[in-house]
Amino acid sequence: MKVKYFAWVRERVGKAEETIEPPPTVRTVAELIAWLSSQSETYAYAFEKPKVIRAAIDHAHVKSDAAITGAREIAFFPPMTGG
Amino acid sequence: MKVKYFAWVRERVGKAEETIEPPPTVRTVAELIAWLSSQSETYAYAFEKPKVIRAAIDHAHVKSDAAITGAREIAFFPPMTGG
Amino acid sequence: MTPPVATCPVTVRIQEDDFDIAREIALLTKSRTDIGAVVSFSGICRADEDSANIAALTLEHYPGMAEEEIKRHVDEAISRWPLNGVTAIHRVGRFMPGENIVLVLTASQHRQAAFQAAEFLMDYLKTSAPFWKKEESATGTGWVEAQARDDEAAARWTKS
Amino acid sequence: MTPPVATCPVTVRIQEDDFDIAREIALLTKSRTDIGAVVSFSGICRADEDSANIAALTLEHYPGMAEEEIKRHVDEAISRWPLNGVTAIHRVGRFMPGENIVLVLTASQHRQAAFQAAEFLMDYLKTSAPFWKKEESATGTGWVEAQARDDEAAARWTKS
Repeated sequence: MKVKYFAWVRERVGKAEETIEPPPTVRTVAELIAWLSSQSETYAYAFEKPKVIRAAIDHAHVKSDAAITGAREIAFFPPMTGG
Repeated sequence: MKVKYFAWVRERVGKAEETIEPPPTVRTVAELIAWLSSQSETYAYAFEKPKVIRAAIDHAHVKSDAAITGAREIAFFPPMTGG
Repeated sequence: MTPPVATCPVTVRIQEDDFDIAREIALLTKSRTDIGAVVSFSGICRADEDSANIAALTLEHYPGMAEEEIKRHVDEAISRWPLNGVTAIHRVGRFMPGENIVLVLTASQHRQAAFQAAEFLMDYLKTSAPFWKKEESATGTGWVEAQARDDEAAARWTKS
Repeated sequence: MTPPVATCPVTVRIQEDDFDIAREIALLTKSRTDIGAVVSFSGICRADEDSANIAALTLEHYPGMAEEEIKRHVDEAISRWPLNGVTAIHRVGRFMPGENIVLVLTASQHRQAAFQAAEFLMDYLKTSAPFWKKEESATGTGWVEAQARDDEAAARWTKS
């Protein structure tokens, strides 16, 4: 699945998007954040405060317990500050 | 004192303004309306529903019990419908 | 330390000519960098006022008092909200459906103040500023009656 | 007799270029006589965001999702209020103090619907549309933090 990062999450991860293949035991957004954080110090730093991170699946806001099954695109970003 | 009329009050009175000299017993806006109404059928018709009529003394909205003493200009008009 | 007092230029005009919203906003905001929000309200002559088919609308006002009454409410708005500029323009004369009638502009650092002040001013323009509308329709000509809902809208700003 | 369904054209754009409020209002209202009220909100880059002295602001967005998220809230606004037109334009890129950032226009028969829909849309643009601001100031560069007051403003529209 494709993962996108925005704002300071993007800066901390060091890239705007990538394609990942998490193991099938990773079923929710929270589990995906935990799995990414276990992969390297870079991800651990980007996701060090998981409660602050917002997520969207296929362009719709989701909560951290949302299932990632079938997602084409998952995005991680800080709270929005537009307008 | 100068009296001004607006909207349908003006149309009913048949003039936009005039100078009147009510007797000294006429002390309030309500008394002025009653006195004018006693002067002719034209005024009686214009003020037939005194509760609907709004008044201003020297450009400030007033209630019907407001004193008219010292007023330079008194205006009568229906409820406002601008904006 | 007390914050610096923001300058709040006020423009109140009653005129027959149309207004230019872009020009009025530019006058309010140009060479300023303390304004974060500008709300504009434009009131337009509608064809279907209360289901009657309006051919034209004539607006009469009380010269002198109209300007003073609007300015009083602008001052009240400035005392209630941190505003950086207010413009209120009310046209008088005869209007066809689609024509502009009234413009209120409010500028502030933050959007809530700008929105609330604009609503407050419009509610008072409707119920307290000495203007009267006369409608011309297929069924004749008549003065527009004041709406209870406008009095209710104005009443919600009364301090208890 | 059911009232005729008002057409409500919707424009949602994300762009680097500035917008022209007068042009956008004209597009929304031209050759229509059923609109009585147009509210516009423009959000402008301020120099004094939270007391730091802003030299410039960079706005980043999530292409695709940003448009969809705004459209979802416009649809929600249309379902809540009798609107005759909505325009929402959000700029992205780098802005200097005084420059326009966002425009929301709402048109309706009556002013309350136009005011409320514009406030609703701005509250959701602030808290829900995927845009992020980065500030450049004398003390450095940093991402703007979300404001609790914006979440509270958006929460008041939640149906209970």
